[in-house]
Amino acid sequence: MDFSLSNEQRAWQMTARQFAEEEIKPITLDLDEAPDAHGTFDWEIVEKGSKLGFRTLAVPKEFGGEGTDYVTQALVMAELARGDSAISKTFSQNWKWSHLIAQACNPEQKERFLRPFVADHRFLLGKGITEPTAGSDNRMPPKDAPKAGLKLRAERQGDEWILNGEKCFIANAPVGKLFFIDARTDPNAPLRQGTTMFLVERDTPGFRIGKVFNKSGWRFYRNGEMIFENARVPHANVVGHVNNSDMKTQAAGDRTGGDIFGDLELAANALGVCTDACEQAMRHAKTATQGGVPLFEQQMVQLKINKMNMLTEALRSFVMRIAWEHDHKVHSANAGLAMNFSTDVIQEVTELNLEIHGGAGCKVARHAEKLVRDGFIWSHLAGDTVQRLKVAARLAKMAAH
Amino acid sequence: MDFSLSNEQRAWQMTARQFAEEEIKPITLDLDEAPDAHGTFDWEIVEKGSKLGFRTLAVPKEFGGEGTDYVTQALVMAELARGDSAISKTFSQNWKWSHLIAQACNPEQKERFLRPFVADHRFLLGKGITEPTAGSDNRMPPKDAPKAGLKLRAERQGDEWILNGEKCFIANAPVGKLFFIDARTDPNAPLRQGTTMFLVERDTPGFRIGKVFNKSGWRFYRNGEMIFENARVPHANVVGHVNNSDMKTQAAGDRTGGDIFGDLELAANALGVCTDACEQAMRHAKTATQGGVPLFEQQMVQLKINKMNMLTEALRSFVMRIAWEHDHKVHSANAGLAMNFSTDVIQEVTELNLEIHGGAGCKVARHAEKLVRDGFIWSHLAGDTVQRLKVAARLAKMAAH
Amino acid sequence: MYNLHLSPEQIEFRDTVRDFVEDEVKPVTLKADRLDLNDRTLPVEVLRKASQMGLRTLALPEDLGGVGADALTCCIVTEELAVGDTDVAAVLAETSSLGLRLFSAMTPEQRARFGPAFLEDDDYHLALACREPGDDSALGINYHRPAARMRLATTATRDGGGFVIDGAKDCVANGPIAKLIAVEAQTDKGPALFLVPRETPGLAVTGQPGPRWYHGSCGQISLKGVRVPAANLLSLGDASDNGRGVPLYPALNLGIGRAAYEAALEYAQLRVQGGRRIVEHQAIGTKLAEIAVRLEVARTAIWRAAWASDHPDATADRSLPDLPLTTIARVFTAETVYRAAKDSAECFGAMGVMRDMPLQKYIHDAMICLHTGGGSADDKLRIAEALTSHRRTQPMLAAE
Amino acid sequence: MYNLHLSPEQIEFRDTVRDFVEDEVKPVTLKADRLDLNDRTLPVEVLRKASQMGLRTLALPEDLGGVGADALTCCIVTEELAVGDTDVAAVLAETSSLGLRLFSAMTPEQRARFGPAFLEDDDYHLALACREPGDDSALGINYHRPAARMRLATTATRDGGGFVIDGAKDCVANGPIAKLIAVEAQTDKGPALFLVPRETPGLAVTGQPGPRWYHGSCGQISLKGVRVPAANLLSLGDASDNGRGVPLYPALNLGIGRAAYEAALEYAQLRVQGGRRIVEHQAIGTKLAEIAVRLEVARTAIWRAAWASDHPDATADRSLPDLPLTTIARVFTAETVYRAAKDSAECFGAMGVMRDMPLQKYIHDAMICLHTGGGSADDKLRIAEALTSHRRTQPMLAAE
Repeated sequence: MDFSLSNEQRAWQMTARQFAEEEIKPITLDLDEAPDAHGTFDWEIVEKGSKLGFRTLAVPKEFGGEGTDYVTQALVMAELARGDSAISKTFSQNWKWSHLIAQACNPEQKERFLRPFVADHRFLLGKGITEPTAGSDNRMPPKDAPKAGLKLRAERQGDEWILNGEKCFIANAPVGKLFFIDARTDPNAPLRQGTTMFLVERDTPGFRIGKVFNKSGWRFYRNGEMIFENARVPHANVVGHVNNSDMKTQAAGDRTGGDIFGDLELAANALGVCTDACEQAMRHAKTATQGGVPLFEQQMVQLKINKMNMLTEALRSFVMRIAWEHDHKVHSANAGLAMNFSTDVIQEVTELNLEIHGGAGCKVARHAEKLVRDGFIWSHLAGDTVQRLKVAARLAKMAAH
Repeated sequence: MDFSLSNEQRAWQMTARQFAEEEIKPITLDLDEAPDAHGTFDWEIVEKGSKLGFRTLAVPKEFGGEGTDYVTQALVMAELARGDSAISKTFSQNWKWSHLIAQACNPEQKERFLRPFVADHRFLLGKGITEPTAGSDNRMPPKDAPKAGLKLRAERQGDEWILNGEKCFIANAPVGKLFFIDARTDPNAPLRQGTTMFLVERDTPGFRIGKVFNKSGWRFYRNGEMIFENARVPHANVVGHVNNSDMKTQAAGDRTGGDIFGDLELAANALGVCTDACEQAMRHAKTATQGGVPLFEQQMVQLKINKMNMLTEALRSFVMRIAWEHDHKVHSANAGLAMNFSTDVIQEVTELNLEIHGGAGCKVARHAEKLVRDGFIWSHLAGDTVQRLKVAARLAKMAAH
Repeated sequence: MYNLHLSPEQIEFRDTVRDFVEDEVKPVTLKADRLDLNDRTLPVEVLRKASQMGLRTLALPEDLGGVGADALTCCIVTEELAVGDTDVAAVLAETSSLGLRLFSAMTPEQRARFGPAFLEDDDYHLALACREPGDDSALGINYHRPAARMRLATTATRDGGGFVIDGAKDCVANGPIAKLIAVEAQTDKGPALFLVPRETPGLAVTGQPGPRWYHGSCGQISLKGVRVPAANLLSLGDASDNGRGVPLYPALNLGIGRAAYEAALEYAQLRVQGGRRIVEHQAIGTKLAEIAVRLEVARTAIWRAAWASDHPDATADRSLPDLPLTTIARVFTAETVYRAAKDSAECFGAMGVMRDMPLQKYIHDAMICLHTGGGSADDKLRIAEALTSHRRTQPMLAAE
Repeated sequence: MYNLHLSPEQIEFRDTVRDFVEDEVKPVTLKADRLDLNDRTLPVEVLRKASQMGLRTLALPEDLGGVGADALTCCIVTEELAVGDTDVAAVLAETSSLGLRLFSAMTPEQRARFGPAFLEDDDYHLALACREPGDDSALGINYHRPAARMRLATTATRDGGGFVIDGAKDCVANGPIAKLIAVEAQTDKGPALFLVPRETPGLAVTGQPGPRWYHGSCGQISLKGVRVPAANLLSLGDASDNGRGVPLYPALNLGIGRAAYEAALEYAQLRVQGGRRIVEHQAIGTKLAEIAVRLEVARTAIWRAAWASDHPDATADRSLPDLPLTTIARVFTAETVYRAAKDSAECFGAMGVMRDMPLQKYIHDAMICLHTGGGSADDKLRIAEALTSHRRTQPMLAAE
């Protein structure tokens, strides 16, 4: 048992902390309040962070990346999220898919895509699964409706595949240069057996970005529709095998018993937001006064601060444990449980922080209110009932062994 | 970062797990349902466990104990509590005070008390703080009421101290052989400056056990009144200095920034109960049926099982972290936070387990219902508002640094 | 029109029962010994006195010799009684509501046979035996799916001018103390209800085995060749919709919460810590306020459901929503009171868990309400079906 | 006696307003653009139509030219309006309730001066300016301790036959749109209230700066040498106990919850996942049931408080408890609706957080109700004081 960090881990943590404090915090509130969905993004911060290695943190060293372990990745995500949750996610979204390239792509694909990704500070990655009529059915294909799930169609024509259909709510869609796209290649087979994953470049003919979504929270984070109208993708861009897209839970990608990275990612990001909220709440409680007395003197404020810290430290313990478990290929349902837990924690902690900042009249603390909106994003990514049922199914499977 | 256990830690864990499974589980339900407060205790299980080292786990090796670290102690407490929470506490209550002997007693006292304690399998320890009119004021002496707190009076007469007064709700009182007793030696000073701690042996003249309390949960755990009527205690039994009883948060005892051991103890014990509840719930959900279909097929059962495991694994991560922090003398408010957290977790988890076992008619699953009663004990030991305010004060102090 | 004034009779009933509870019930039921789970003997003398006050025949119409109280009054009385003792409240609520239900459905001949004894004997209680061992009435797996129709294992076989009943019943409220039991059994024409006097040969009642997990009195009934005349067949008509019935059980549940809350509020004004009464600490004050808010709101929901059960026309004219208001009141009250009992107990520190103190009893009593029957999880599924107007037909009781 | 029938007029009002919301409000307010926090322009045309229906003068007595609706009806109307738009509901509730409060207190001369314009002009709104910048009305540190008496920084100095008012007010509901503003100011005899027409020289109104954190319209008022005749002094009498007033704000809050719930219930019956409508999944059904239970219970509590505010005699005769029922309804509703909005949004997946979809708006609207003013934490302390009958005297408004 050892909770201490290595020097390298500590160094990454400190670099990220400083970046969050000095570069992210000064811009985050103004970006959050930009009136339209396009004004919330900032290429400059992406470039700055990329130069420090945050964009390529998970790319193996042999391809020019930082090749860090999961513990380091968790630390960096949490520190960046202390500055801004969505900016942290914009970086880590690339790790998610660079994990996937490293795990699932063939050597030729790695050369073709990882090299340019590493070289270009504005090269962002994305993945398209969700469609207008298929959300949770992709995550947990129903037993009694074998044809449920995504509909985007890919048909082979010689050395190419022709893609037709639509994806929605796709992270990084409006800013990414390369996407993993799940498409139905056998419309008569169930989802897991009839879907193929393709690498689709931004400038693919017949592929375009549709609407850009404007979220209530995570406003920095770009999210959009993808429209495929006879989009032509070379066969060489098929990831793994045809009719076998489910890389992340199959042989090539599965090292941790669930999603390789996504569960940890959301939990670690939430941890950063909670840490920020705890600090803010304590600072406010010690400096703001009522009748000349610091708010902290009031029992109800103390109880809220206690609860915020209690949940945050429980989450921190859990996150660091699953990061270590990922590094050591421990099979369990823990990452999913931590992700579910992070939903409850980030929402409760940010809401308590808002309560502490609340009070007089019709005014709101901008920062505290932003964190609540960011926290609500977890509801559909990490803590909805489908995400919890999925983990429960895994628990039952583990218990059977 | 390393979550693996040493071979020695693993060995203690396995010994405790086996003992809980083979020795504790078969007797726990019948003892719990014994009609009166005296029928719930069993010396035989104490002796059996003592022979395996569970009673003296925290006594330094030089005095014949097991001298284990906090990580091991946390593991053993959790495993024993998987069998029965109160039996686990009966053992660990001795560690709590053997920590105190080791930290705060002088060499002569150690010889005089630790040796016989180690030698006798029925030698149990206890400590008396609470009195009928002084509970939370002892834990958190109020600034604006300096004389609040315990009233038991000790007056010096030559080489002896004469004790008069009453303690209540004292753990192990009816079965212990040696007690640490806090008494007022300067009635005009505030609590922290006017109290002295004494070692009081069971057969001290003028000292007797009053009423034995009958709790709704933790029924194995003996709890009673202590009555002092001109009880005569030798001056050689003063622990530390006169008018300076607060060993556990002062120089001699403070190694972790709070209670040495008690916070971890309750959190680790809760972890064991939760682990038991999770196992029971999964087993029941997979074996019990409705209309021929296992309960686990129902979404609401899955969501409950998910929540139980989510909270339990969060607690496990937190407990192991603070055990490690204790071993490494890391100063923080974490142990207190983990203890508060364990209250919320044990109650929610045991209640969900009862829900899963609920259902038809007017029948109750004995085991599931017992765990809820055991879990409610945390409300006044680990999770009441005073315990939470105390930790909040510590957080504020840490934040000031 | 909309009016929340209670009638002078309702207020008088409440005051009378409240005084009775203070003077006659609590001194018996709050004795240290009886607070322990292991000794919950029914306070027979208290029940007898309550019967003399009319509480045993509270809901029975006046023309049948009862008090003829409306549903709201019955709920008020049940809450007050439960503040003193849930067992007393449960036994009286069961007999009173069955009195209304059974005697209203009886033929004049049946009323003549059973009525006088029922009215005269303060120990005469009623029971309805419809649950069979192994029954699972939870919606669960059948949510939004058609449920299989259950056939009763207890049978009533025609034999000459009567029936012979064989079978077993489980979890029969008031079973051990009832002098008249309405037993549901399968006939060749479907399920039917039979009036079976306690002393009928072949009928045996035993207390419910296992740990105590009910309020009042509860038992198992075994029927072996129990012979009843055809004249004992009762035409009860359609089973009422339980989700819209009189919320007596939620009212009882609320009484538990009030007992816990009143104890905590009193103690918080006496106990001094930190140099002031603990009610003056924000933490305790807030806790008490949260309890009070939820209990107040629960009572409002219960009273609405009670009044609605007597006034289906208010749903028809859209003054009230077309929802199972009693189920709504039950699920809300069960969760509220359990939490209120725990929070109240916490104000007492270690005393909150001692078996000779009432707080642990209140928690246990509230836990029973939260978890008996299908529990809140099941209630919520029933409400969910009602929200989309998914109607379930209840099994009907056949009548000759 | 106890009766939960609504009057035919109440039901008609509800139906009329509900139709109005469907036909006239939602098409304007649920446009994608207006769902974004950054564009919450007041739908002036909608407000005008509502005024023509009588909703601006709803509470004003009939003999003063208003509709003369009782408190319950006002709450029903506010809830219905808020289902369509909280801003519309808030503006109308403020003017309607101030109409009752101010015009009832006016002298005949004042009524003659201000009444006709108020009645005739559909854009004529009212505001009460009593909050000063930096005011902290939270109980907080003063819980169970005597509060320091605050002195208003805004002053009214006698000058010849009138007064000159100087100062500033903050968070004035309806401030930016009011044509008549009642301003509280310190005179040499204590605080007093002055009727100040919008066009009075020296009076300036600006929209509330910073992120939007209110419903309706809100602003800051600056008063520099504002001269009003002594005849504009208003004798309002004792400030009413806010904890027992008309629960319009909780009713508005409930409307938000209902809008979210109705959207979720509809969507859950359309969206198919896992081969069946999501409402048929236990997890979604249970979530919807929990929302419905809490909203139903909240409405019951609000209606009780509304009726009670019109009927203090029901407290006197002990039909209702002597507690701040409006505060109780507010704190319960605020927590309930926030949770209901979040749970409803969750049913929509990613669509629940999109700014061109209504769910995120409902969450934000509910969050404002939960956190404005002192918030629920403060409400609970006020209730806690009431539980032990600790009475706080409100600052009084001086009258000549």
